[in-house]
Amino acid sequence: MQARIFVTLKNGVLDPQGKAVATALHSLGYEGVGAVRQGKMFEIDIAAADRESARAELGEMCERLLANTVIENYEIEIVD
Amino acid sequence: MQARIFVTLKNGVLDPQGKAVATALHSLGYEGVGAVRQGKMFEIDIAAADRESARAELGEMCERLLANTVIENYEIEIVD
Amino acid sequence: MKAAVIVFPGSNCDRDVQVALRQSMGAEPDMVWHGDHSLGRYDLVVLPGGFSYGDYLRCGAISAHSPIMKEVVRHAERGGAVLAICNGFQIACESHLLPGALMHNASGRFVCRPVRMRVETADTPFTARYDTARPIEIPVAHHDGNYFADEATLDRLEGEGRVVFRYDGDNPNGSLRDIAGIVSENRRVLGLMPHPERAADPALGGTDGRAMFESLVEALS
Amino acid sequence: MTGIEITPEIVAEHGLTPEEYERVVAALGRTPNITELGIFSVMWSEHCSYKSSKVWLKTLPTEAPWVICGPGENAGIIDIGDGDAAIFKMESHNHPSFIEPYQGAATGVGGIMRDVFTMGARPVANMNALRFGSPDHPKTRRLLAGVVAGIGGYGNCMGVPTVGGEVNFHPAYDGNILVNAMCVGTARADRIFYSAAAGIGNPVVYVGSRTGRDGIHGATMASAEFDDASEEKRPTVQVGDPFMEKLLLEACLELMATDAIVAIQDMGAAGLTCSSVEMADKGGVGLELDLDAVPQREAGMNPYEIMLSESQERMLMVLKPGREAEARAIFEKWGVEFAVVGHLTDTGRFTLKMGGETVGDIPVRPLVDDAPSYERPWTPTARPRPLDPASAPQPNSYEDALRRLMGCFDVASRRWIFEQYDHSVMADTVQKPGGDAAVVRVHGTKKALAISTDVTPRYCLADPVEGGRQAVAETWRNITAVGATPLAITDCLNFGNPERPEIMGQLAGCIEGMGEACRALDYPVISGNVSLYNETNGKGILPTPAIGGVGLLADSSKMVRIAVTEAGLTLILIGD
Ligand SMILES: Nc1ncnc2c1ncn2[C@@H]1O[C@H](COP(=O)(O)OP(=O)(O)O)[C@@H](O)[C@H]1O
Repeated sequence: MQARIFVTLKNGVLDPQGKAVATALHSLGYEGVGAVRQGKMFEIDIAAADRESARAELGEMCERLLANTVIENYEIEIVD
Repeated sequence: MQARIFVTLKNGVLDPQGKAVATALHSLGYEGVGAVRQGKMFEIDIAAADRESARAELGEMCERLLANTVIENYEIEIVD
Repeated sequence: MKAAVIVFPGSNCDRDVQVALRQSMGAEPDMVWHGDHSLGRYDLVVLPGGFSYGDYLRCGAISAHSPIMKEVVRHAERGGAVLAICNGFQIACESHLLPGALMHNASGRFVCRPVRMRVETADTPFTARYDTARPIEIPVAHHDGNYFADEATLDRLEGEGRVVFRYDGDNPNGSLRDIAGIVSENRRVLGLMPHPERAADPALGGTDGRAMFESLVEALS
Repeated sequence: MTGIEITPEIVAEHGLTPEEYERVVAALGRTPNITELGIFSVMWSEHCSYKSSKVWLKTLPTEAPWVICGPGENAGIIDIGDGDAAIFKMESHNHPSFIEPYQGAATGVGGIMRDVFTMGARPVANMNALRFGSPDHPKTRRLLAGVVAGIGGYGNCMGVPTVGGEVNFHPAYDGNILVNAMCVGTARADRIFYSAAAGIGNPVVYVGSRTGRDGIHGATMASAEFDDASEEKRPTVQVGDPFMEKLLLEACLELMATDAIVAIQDMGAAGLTCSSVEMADKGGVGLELDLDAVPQREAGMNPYEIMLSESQERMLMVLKPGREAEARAIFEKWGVEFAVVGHLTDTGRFTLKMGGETVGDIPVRPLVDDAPSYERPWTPTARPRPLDPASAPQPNSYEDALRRLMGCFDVASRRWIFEQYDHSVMADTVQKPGGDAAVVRVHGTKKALAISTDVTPRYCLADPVEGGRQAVAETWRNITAVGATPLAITDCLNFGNPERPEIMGQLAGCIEGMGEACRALDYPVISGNVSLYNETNGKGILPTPAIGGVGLLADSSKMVRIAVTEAGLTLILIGD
């Protein structure tokens, strides 16, 4: 099974990287760009009985390692 | 309009972060995990007439800034 | 004082802090491998600077799960002292020994230079020998030293006098409230981004870091 | 694989002239297969064989009573007293840095550090000499930012201080930037490791990152047979993993504290090929590799790919028989891959096996010795007319003139650059960036090393001989200015296309000037690197023989700085 995990900064946490990207895009002429947030994406191959147990295990992985829940949120997507 | 851009390393390019994450997950007991690839995700607010012009403009942004096309691929998703 | 310096794969400043400790202790600290499952009895455990695990995933994120960290946490729960420098501070936050998180520098770049700081409190085993009226200068060298915690946590830290070092008009990384170093509730775990071990030898340009090691030897021997 | 026919087009694509190809056939005694052709083409490339510069490099002075090892090994070694040695070298990574500035510069730093620690020295200081195009050239900002971030990213992660260097901006580098990385390490003089393989039957061991398809150039037909010709499969840019190199460094140093190692070599350009052939040649032995045993990152790699891969962070060692388990334990502790991939033989041949078959078999001596060496035609640069200072117009305002000078790109503060480098890690940097030379203590002693990199390319353009002399002399002066005794140099010779006689003349002239200065100052060359073909559309770079000088302070407390610390002091000018 293939899963995608998206890890993003919580609202209220300043995102200097995202801000720098937005500024750079503006200076390249992309005036229509508003806010930019930069996060991470993990593509994980996982062996699991079914989607539910995969999701549960991936959730644990996020809580324990993949996301720093002090400052980050996570979202799990099973690709197939 | 809200868009998500996923930037990942091309196949064949070394991904030391993905490797380190996979090893760490194994040592935490998640034996079912195979390969892990780590990439970036940008969440962008963009003002555009329609999805097509948004996509075209975002593609340009990827080619010029968001992805290093020597070693990275990109994928555009309009969330709106 | 019995001291241990934990060495993680990718730690770089372990030898530097070993030298500074040796100088102040007049004895050798123990160098302890991260993979060990047991930790002897120590008065002080040091989490040194460096790039443990290459800063992969997040700084200190993978190190926080090293076998030795369970023991370091127990040591801290027993009231043991922990000095967490730079990458060590990152590991301490990821291990929840300290609140908050260290994020990318606001400039987006690595920064290596001396910074001016105020010592906000001498009421810790790390700062008893400092004169809080006199600002000090200690080098920083980091890419991810931008301290973040939510408003409630920041207020609590301030209210409880747990901000130990504050950048003095010279914030190199965008840390909230100019926070350079904080201490735990029991005041025995200190995390700071600057490197006191690089300011403990006159030949290296400054000795404002030496008082920290002397404070510790005095408090913990 | 065996089905690929060697055609003149394939030979040309491998960068070999028809005459060079005839030499290959003569050396082999038959037509090479594609893997063997690949091996010859990298061993006989300019980068590995120095075919255009060898004849001139031979003229440089390389000896002194304090030189333990001159050119010929991975890095040069000097005696710094009390049984201590300093080991150093400078190397270029110009073309990759133009394509991918961060990774190009990063892997350049990684490569030079491996060249130093493969000899048993812990790296203690890095420097870099950078040349970029005009400041308002559209690419310059991005290249500068990427290169500086890459050098910092790799060096800082390794925990080695980057203590100095130089940066110039000039339109001649618009299409060809220069990234020269220097590394200095220290070791005990009686614990130095060399690369000559010895001991028939001894195991050949591979340690480090897995081998992928990184950096494999040309020869499109070699892979067309094996994959669905997706361009994705062959990234031409190497990506570095400084964390892996840090682990590799610590594991190697730990093993080097035992006596299990017979010989060791890092895998740099053309990785497995260059390292194993050089080790075998130096030792006068044969070497057999079992390619199935080589740790691989990609599936289905063929012998050509395995032998030519430029994956980073890998070393090759010959161990004493029976010591494999002890060595493996050390590498496993550090989380570094360890694999016995072959053994030494007495056949004098370089033999490759895969799937039980011989997929390559080349005699070692001819592969190394029969590499071409060219005496390319060269024309000296015409000596410019001497400039009469009286003919230069006086400035209206000296103050304005001073301000303009101080603000020009080649003079302005480099703080933006060196504050991105950790210059105080290892707690021995006694003179940081900003002075004439960087000074780094020899850990645990009163001694210190002074290090400087210098060259003035526009002098070399005007008069290569003078420019070569001046570059060497400038490093000498910078080192003496901090109170140290200059001992030896390394160099990185960056030039344009050597097939153009005027460029060859620049190279010959600069080397002549360097040699004169080195001899006059008793300041030999102990290592170096040459980078040619730095040209785009016939426009070449300024001749840039970058010199890296190293000197010794017997007592680091006697070091001198440039800061004027009080008013009322007397200023004295020495010299004409
Ligand atoms: N410009 C030079 N000046 C002096 N020695 C040089 C120069 N270029 C190369 N060398 C020496 O020639 C040998 C071969 O160089 P090279 O192939 O770059 O070594 P490596 O394979 O270790 O990178 C080395 O020992 C190197 O020090």
